[in-house]
Amino acid sequence: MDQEMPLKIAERLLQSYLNSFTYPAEGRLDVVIPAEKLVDTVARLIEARWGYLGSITGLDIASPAGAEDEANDQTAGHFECLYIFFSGAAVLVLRVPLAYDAAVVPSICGLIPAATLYERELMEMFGIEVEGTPVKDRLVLADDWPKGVYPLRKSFSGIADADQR
Amino acid sequence: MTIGTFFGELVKSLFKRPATERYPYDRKPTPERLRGKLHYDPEKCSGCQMCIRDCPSQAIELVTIDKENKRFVMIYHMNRCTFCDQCVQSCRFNCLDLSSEEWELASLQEEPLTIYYGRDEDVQFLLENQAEPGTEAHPCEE
Amino acid sequence: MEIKKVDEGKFVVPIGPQHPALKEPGHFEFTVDGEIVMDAKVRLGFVHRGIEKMAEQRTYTRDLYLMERVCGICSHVHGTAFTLGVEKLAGVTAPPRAQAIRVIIAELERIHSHLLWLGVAAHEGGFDTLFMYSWRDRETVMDLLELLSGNRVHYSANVLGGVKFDINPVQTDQIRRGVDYLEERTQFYQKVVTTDNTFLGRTRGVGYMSREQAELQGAVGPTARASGVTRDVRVDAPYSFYPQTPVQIVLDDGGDLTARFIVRIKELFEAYRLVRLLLDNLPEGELATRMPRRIPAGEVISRVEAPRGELMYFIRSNGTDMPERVKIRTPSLCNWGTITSTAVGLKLADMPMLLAGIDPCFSCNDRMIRVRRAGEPGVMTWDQIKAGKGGWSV
Amino acid sequence: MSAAQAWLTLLVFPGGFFLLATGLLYEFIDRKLVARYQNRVGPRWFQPLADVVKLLAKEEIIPTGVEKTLFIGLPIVGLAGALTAALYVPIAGLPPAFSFRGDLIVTLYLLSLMTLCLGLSGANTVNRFSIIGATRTLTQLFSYEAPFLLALLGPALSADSWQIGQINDYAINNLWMIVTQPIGFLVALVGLMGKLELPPFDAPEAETEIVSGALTEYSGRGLALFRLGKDVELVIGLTLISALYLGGLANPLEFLLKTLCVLLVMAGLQSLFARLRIDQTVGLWWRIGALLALLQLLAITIGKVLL
Repeated sequence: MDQEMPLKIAERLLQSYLNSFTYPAEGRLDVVIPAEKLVDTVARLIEARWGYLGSITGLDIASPAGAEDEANDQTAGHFECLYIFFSGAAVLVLRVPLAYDAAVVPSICGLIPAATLYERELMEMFGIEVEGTPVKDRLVLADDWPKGVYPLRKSFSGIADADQR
Repeated sequence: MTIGTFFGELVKSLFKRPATERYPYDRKPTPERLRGKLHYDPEKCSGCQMCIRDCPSQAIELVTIDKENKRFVMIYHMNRCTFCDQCVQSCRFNCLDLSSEEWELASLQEEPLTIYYGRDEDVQFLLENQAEPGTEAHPCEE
Repeated sequence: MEIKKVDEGKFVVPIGPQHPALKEPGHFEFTVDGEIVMDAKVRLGFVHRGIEKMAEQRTYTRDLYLMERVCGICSHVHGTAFTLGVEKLAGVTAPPRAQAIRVIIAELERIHSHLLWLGVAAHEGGFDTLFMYSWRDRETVMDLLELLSGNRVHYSANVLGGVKFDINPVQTDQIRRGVDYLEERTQFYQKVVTTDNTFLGRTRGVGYMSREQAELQGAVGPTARASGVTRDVRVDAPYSFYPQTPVQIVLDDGGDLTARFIVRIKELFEAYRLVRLLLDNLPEGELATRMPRRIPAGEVISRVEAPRGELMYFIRSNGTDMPERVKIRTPSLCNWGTITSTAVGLKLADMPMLLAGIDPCFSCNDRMIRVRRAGEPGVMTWDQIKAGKGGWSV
Repeated sequence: MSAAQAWLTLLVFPGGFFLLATGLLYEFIDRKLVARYQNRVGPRWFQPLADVVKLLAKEEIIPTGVEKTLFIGLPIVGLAGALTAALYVPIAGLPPAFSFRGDLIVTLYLLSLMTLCLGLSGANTVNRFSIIGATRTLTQLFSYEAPFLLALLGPALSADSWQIGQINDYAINNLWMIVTQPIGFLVALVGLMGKLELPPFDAPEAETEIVSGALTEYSGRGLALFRLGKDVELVIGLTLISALYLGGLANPLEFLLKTLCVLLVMAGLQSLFARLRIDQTVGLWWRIGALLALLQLLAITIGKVLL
């Protein structure tokens, strides 16, 4: 029931080296972190026994039409990996923005073994490379699904993409 | 710690009528709210197309023959319908209704599953127009 | 499936995708030494339907029915999770009567799901009599749901902003009677699963998972609660009408299959209590409020407690009438990991029951892609399927 | 016995057709009873026959990697064994067609032949479900066989004969042996269930684990023959138990009544329990079944010495 306490604790835990905290909704804390700090951050949460991993999901935030310039600002199209943690009613989201051409995140399976299914899904559906994840086999897509076609990307328009390659 | 907890039940069942419904031989009465076949009342329809927009399975089409005189024909593809009741909810003029009586709708052919609702002359008009090739392609044929 | 060669003295027993133990397709490979399982592998995706991608191309109203079809057993919770999320994004709250009806349907669905599970789990253990009886009694709750909604499986009780139907006094009486009968039956089943020696012989100590393991594996729902993990969204983060009708969490420390049976059966009693309580205290009022078609941009995480555990929806809206991204995290996904870790060392005969123990729902898990090539119809014809062009190549 | 009479015995009564028909009838009764115990409707009377006819009409697929002769031959041998056993038991309450000293032992071996064939046919294929099923079938064979044999020895000892006909006569003229040797009856009944792989002893063909056990690769004719063999075994087993323990079989009516009573109890036992794991089955038989049967034998011997 108490949502504020866990979030305050989380904020204190991560405050020492992160600073972009936002509270987008009641009982929810969003933190933007760079990919290289991910493992460290998750390790801190685990150490403090803060909640459990709810889900890992990808987002393909396509750049708005017309804003195709490769400026490195918020409008450029990019991926975001969301690491969603729950502790009671409190929700903590670690947002890892990734550029299209450097879509690599480190695996957190070493800390949370259950993350493997999400990471495999991330690799299959978004083509985000998860470094160091123990199993890289197909999880949900068909065995004859072409390589290099990632259905949940916004640029995905059909399997015809693969045939042309 | 017991063995054979079910003993009493088993003996009872031996003298009880089986719970199985003998379906084609006797039919249980259907509840009032059962969602069966969709019915359409052309008299009330304003042609707003809200039901078409909200239908999750694209099971209904509305052909406007004459908007001024409110002449519409609804083509109902029963084989696609999921009986979710959304069209009935979306309709502000209460011209749609899911029947609780007609629910044995299975068919081996596709034709009986496409139903034309509307005034007789409008349906006639539409069907005659459709008979000409190329007017409307059947969605399941290329 | 091609038959894999027996290599290095390993004997691999494939279970699935088509196997009598599985009511839905999934593939497991158990490496056995005699009857003892040495290793377990899982492969999913056989019923992946691409719902997440499809959702991005439909309006919110149409998505609601798509989400209900993620799972055939717990269709209502999927609808509820999605509806609650979208309502939160739009800043709309459904009227209290609608919320209460949602919870009633959700609890009836839990009853239906748990009874179904009881039957399936008994069948996996070769106890067909229990299977037949529990499914016979499950008809009662199916009939109640049909009475309320008009459908036996996909009740589609929700609309965005409320519910579709009301509960009148006649139906209230019928529900009460049905619940009374079920409670009496459930007491009998509780006796069977806790005292029958042949049945306990198959469940006690099987698939033991300690509290630490359950937490580490991220187990949710009854699977976690059977290991003593206090994790129930209805309690932790009450939604809909649960704040007004607090749920008592059901816990067991056993950690084995017996505990999973006990937890689910006790949850049935809790569900009966809740249904009665809600019927007594049904608030008066409207059934639905108006909902905008365009949902303001934003993100929401919506969590509900499905019969199998915590269900999470992540919805991102971009201000149009279609969502930008919908992520569905089903409870089965969280519980998969527990199978591969607890299977090792058990007997092959325990595998079906162990699988059933987490109440897996494959179609919940697998949500596949339907692919269209530009200019081709999205509907497959029979000839195409017969020609082996089904699925992704169309 | 003339040649015509011998043919009649083998092909019509009690050998061939009669036994097959009774077997199918008893299978139906068994299924119907289990269904009624489970509060279901159950099949209609011709369902087992329809199943067999359908299976006979289907193509028999011989999988790669099997010894063909064995694959085709084993169902025939199994069924033949079961049918032959019928010649030594008082089927339909009539005296056995053939009889000699020690035919009880021969009958028991003929009945085991069927299980052996089942196990071999499973081991013959490369299918891993079959192989596991075969292992389990044979494991189960070794566990129930000894107690079952011991349980049937009790009446034989009491009657001072190894001839089924004579034991039957003894049973008719004396107190029912279910009263004097209740443990033996129970062990024999449960032993028969183990032999027929009925629940809860159906681990060898547990469908939720190993599909159909040893018979997974069988289809068409072979499967039909195995099923018929089991039906025949069911009838013979019921006859044996009724003759030995339920006061003998003097006429057809008695046969019908007594076997059906045993079947009623057996169907009840089938629906009462969850399936035992194979290790539990073995443990049950050797730790409890065999011990009880031995105690029974000991009691009979002591009783005989004292009286």
